[in-house]
Amino acid sequence: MFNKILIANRGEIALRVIRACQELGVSTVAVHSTADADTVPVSVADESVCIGPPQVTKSYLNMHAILTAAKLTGAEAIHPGYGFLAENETFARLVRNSGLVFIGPSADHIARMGQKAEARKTMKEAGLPILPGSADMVKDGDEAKRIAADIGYPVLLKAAYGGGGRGMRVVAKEEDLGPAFAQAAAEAMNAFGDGSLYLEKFIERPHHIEIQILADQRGGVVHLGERECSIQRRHQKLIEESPSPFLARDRALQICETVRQAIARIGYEGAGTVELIVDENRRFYFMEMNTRLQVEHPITEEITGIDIVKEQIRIASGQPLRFRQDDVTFRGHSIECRALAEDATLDFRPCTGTIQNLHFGLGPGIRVETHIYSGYQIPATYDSLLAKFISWGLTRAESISRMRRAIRETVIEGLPTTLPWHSQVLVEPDFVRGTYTTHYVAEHRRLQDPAPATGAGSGS
Amino acid sequence: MFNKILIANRGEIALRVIRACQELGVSTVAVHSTADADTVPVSVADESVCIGPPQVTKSYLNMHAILTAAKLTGAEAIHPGYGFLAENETFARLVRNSGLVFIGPSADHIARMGQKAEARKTMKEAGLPILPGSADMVKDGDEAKRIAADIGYPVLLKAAYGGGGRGMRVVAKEEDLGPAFAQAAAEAMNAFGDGSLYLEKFIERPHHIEIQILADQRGGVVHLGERECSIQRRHQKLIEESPSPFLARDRALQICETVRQAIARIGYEGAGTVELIVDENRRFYFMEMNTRLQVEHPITEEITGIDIVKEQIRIASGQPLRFRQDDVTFRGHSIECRALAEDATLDFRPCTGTIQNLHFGLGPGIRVETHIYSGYQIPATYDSLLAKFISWGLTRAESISRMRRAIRETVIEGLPTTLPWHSQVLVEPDFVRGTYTTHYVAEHRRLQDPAPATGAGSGS
Amino acid sequence: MKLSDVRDLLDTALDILGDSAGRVELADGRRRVRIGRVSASGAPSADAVSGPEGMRAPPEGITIRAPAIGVISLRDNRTDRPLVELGQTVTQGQTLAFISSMEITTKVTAPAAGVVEEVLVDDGDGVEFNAPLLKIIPSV
Amino acid sequence: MKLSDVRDLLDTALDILGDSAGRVELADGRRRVRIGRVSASGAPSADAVSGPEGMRAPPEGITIRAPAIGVISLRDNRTDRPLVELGQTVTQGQTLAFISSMEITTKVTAPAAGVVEEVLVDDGDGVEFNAPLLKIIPSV
Repeated sequence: MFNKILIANRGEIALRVIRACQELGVSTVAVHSTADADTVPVSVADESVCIGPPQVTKSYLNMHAILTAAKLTGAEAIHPGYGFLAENETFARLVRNSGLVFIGPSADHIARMGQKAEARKTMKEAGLPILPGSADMVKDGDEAKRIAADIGYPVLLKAAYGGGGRGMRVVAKEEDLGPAFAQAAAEAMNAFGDGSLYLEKFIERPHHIEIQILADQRGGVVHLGERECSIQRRHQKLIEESPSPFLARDRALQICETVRQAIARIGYEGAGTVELIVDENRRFYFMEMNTRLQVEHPITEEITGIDIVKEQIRIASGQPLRFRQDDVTFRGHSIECRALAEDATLDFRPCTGTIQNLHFGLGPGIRVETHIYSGYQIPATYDSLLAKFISWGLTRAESISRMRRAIRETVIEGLPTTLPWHSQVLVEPDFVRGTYTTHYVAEHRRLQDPAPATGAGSGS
Repeated sequence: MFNKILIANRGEIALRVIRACQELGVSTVAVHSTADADTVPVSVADESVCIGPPQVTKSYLNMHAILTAAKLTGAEAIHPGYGFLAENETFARLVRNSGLVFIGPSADHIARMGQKAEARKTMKEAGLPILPGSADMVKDGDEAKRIAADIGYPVLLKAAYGGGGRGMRVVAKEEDLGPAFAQAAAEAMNAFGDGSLYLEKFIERPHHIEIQILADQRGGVVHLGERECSIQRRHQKLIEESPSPFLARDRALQICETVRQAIARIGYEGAGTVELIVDENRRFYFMEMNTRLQVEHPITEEITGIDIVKEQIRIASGQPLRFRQDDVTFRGHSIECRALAEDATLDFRPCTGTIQNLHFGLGPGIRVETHIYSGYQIPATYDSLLAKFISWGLTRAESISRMRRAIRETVIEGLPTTLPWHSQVLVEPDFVRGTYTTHYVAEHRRLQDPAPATGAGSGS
Repeated sequence: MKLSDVRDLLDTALDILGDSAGRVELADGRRRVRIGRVSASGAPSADAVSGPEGMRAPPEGITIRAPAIGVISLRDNRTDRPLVELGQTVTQGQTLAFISSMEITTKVTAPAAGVVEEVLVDDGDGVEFNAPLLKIIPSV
Repeated sequence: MKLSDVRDLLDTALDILGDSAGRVELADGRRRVRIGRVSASGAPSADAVSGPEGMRAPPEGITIRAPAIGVISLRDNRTDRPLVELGQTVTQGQTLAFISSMEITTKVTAPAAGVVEEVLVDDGDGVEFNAPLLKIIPSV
């Protein structure tokens, strides 16, 4: 085991990693920007080093500064958390070339999974289904029709260099494909200066489901079940749960096992998450792999009892996994609500401010992961995550009721947060029944209406 | 299920019960003394009623005031928490005679278990071993020798009307019994005006181990494992853990099953705890039964995943247990540290004060049950429990390391607490090895020494 | 919602909806509820003592609080007549109300002689321990 | 323990143990460590400007902070001579120190002309970003 680990991150995840190190008896170095000098991770770590000004490019993304901090403090390994340099192959390589240990997968794995096309190719070869579609750009309407006939309607036309829905068309039947192709190509040309289009199978009611993996340096690979992450807006997750209410247990375990075997084939090391798109018929397709810790890892920890961060560190130090797949058991249900410094009534507009009054509803089955405190000033420079509320219950219903209760008791004053929105979701019938897809936030815009005077925190 | 429950208690346990009610969708009535008007349970409950002045006899022990509050608010059931009226047979009877439900066992069971001799007789008949000894007072040295020969040395002579060690003698062999009897009798006569003595088997290295029971109204009885509660001072527990590090799993389950069957035989209903004394050879003897929720119930909840308070309420509402013994699974290890407003360096002298600065170390595997907040004034009138820290880990070592880390991060300013003492225990070798008995606190008095300047909170 | 919250809410409602006597009646066919703030019309107001000799502070009212939780009775059990009226002068020890809690009845008595300035509860109300019941202006 | 804590601790230690020059030497056979607070003997003190014309505030020192994390060098790389001495007058833009971080070396220059009042680090120290390195009293 390492003697000293440097945590190349900030906020709640820096604190999470520091706590894991402390539990393992490992000393910690917190690096921070000048804006973060008075934060909890900095005060809790054994040592702290200021590495730069508030701008992330000069501090948390400043590889040389971080490596210098590691050298000056004698840290033996670097944990990147999530975001920032967590999936930066150059950093992973630099760390290793400096004689230090990067707590994460190899730079090669990071690189391969960082390129969407390469990642899909790799995982397809490893045995995972890929969303059917044109491997390359589609020449014209006729080629589109040939491919569509092969993969079946509906299909989705997507601008190759686009985003934000422009140059995008859902086509339900063959006779519409020609005109749609022309329109989408024109739109893409207009918007992005290039009319190239891809075509892929369109999933009408998609689920974003991801599988948590742990793999050691000796070929040991386990999955820790799945997470349902379909409640998102602008690709940011707002609520996650495990297990998924959409999958029967045998189907979920089947998918997890398939993913586990694929990961074993590619020789991956460390913690990782395989993101899948799952359609109405519970067919799944590989989308991408995150070669790092996920924000929502705690819900998996709650149901498996396994501390993923400590396992990351153990793996990086060369230890084999202490359990095989059969030893991993799943108990109960866990939900995460991400309390963000955002105003849901203003389309989740980020806000800043100073935490005036802070009280967390705790008690049975509630875990709060946060770095905020009363008097803490939320910097505009960084992301808007204030606190993660994680509930656990023997059943999904219990997990929901505990989350409601915890949020109702919680007070965060000084700036708007997403908790009033979360409170409304927690009593909304589609959520309570567990019948939701990635369209949930868009289909329930009324939950973003300003709350009635009785208080959105009221969970009853 | 009930529509409304009145909680006849205060502090952390009132909050605990209110939270359970909220999770079940049941309305709550908090009753409080004038001293407790500004407390968290009062603010979190749906309704609150002031029932009397600070003195407990006029408020929390005032049966008429509590029943009147229930009538005025339309509560259908009363949860007594622990302490106060929780084991008061008269109150249980009054509640039922008023047409309300007492969330607890029958008044008869409370009465029977409240009398030590009667409780032992009942449980002996139900199949539990009782500490061997004279059933009655011992006439003279000769009778003492006959009984001692029967139960085996060492034996303990105890003053019938005594306490505090006076009139008490441990006798290791027969030739010492005559003189010891004469001395103890004289001492007892001197101290208590009565020289009567009992004799019982002396357990040199006793363990206080208790078994958690849940029994429904239809004969369903399950045990939820044991708790090791040997770390006490003046019969108040300071640290509890489950499972017991002293018992092998098969022996523990054997004891639990024996207790479960005995409880089934006496027709008990509700949650209850059977306290055992366990000797060096893992032989166990029934000591007493607590016919209520225990302070330390959360550690059992952590390893079984079962919410004991909600089960109490379900049972009282007439629902059968939703699980059988085989459905109860045990995962990992849980420890509770009771943070008391007491100064361990002054022999655990109770203190009062105002919470100046409050920050709880949270994170994975940590649950804090507390009613305190920054600015809360600790009243001298009530007990000294500030917060319960409950840690969970997949192993005992992980549970300990998480507790250390949580306490190290915690700040409670404004008055002395027992946390510095707890921090020292958590790194003390006998505790870490799990080799301790009820003599632990007395045998480790040096842990009560004022902490060195580096801070007792340092867990490394 | 707590009893004190209800009280505050009603206070606000009366400000907005109350008639000249500060009362509101709500009826829904099945039930009729009258909410009223009892005004201190008979009691000497602060204005009444101002003037040339009015430099001393107005006499301070004593709030009489519930000595027990229970249902309050403001009437004489036998005669069914009010025990005290607004503006009435009472003597020290005079019975102002009864509070019944289960089988026990507690007498509420005047701690000093004075004039009943305000009655803060209605006959038959449930009251908490320490709830304000009446105000009297003590005789000087 | 944080770097700033170490600094505070050393400061206190120097107050107690330091010799007349404010220095302490610690040696344990294998290693020898010298800790010293560099005094501002050559710089004008507040006293020096008091007196009949001393009513204006003493000139304010500028603290020069580390523009990067790294190891500080206070000497000229080629000559191995100190880049600046206490009390020395420096010109704007003059090199005061170098900070090396991995392969990158950052120059620390004087933001204004003035007199070196205090050197807060020792040659070869590791310094955080923004750590105070030197103080200069700007020429008026």
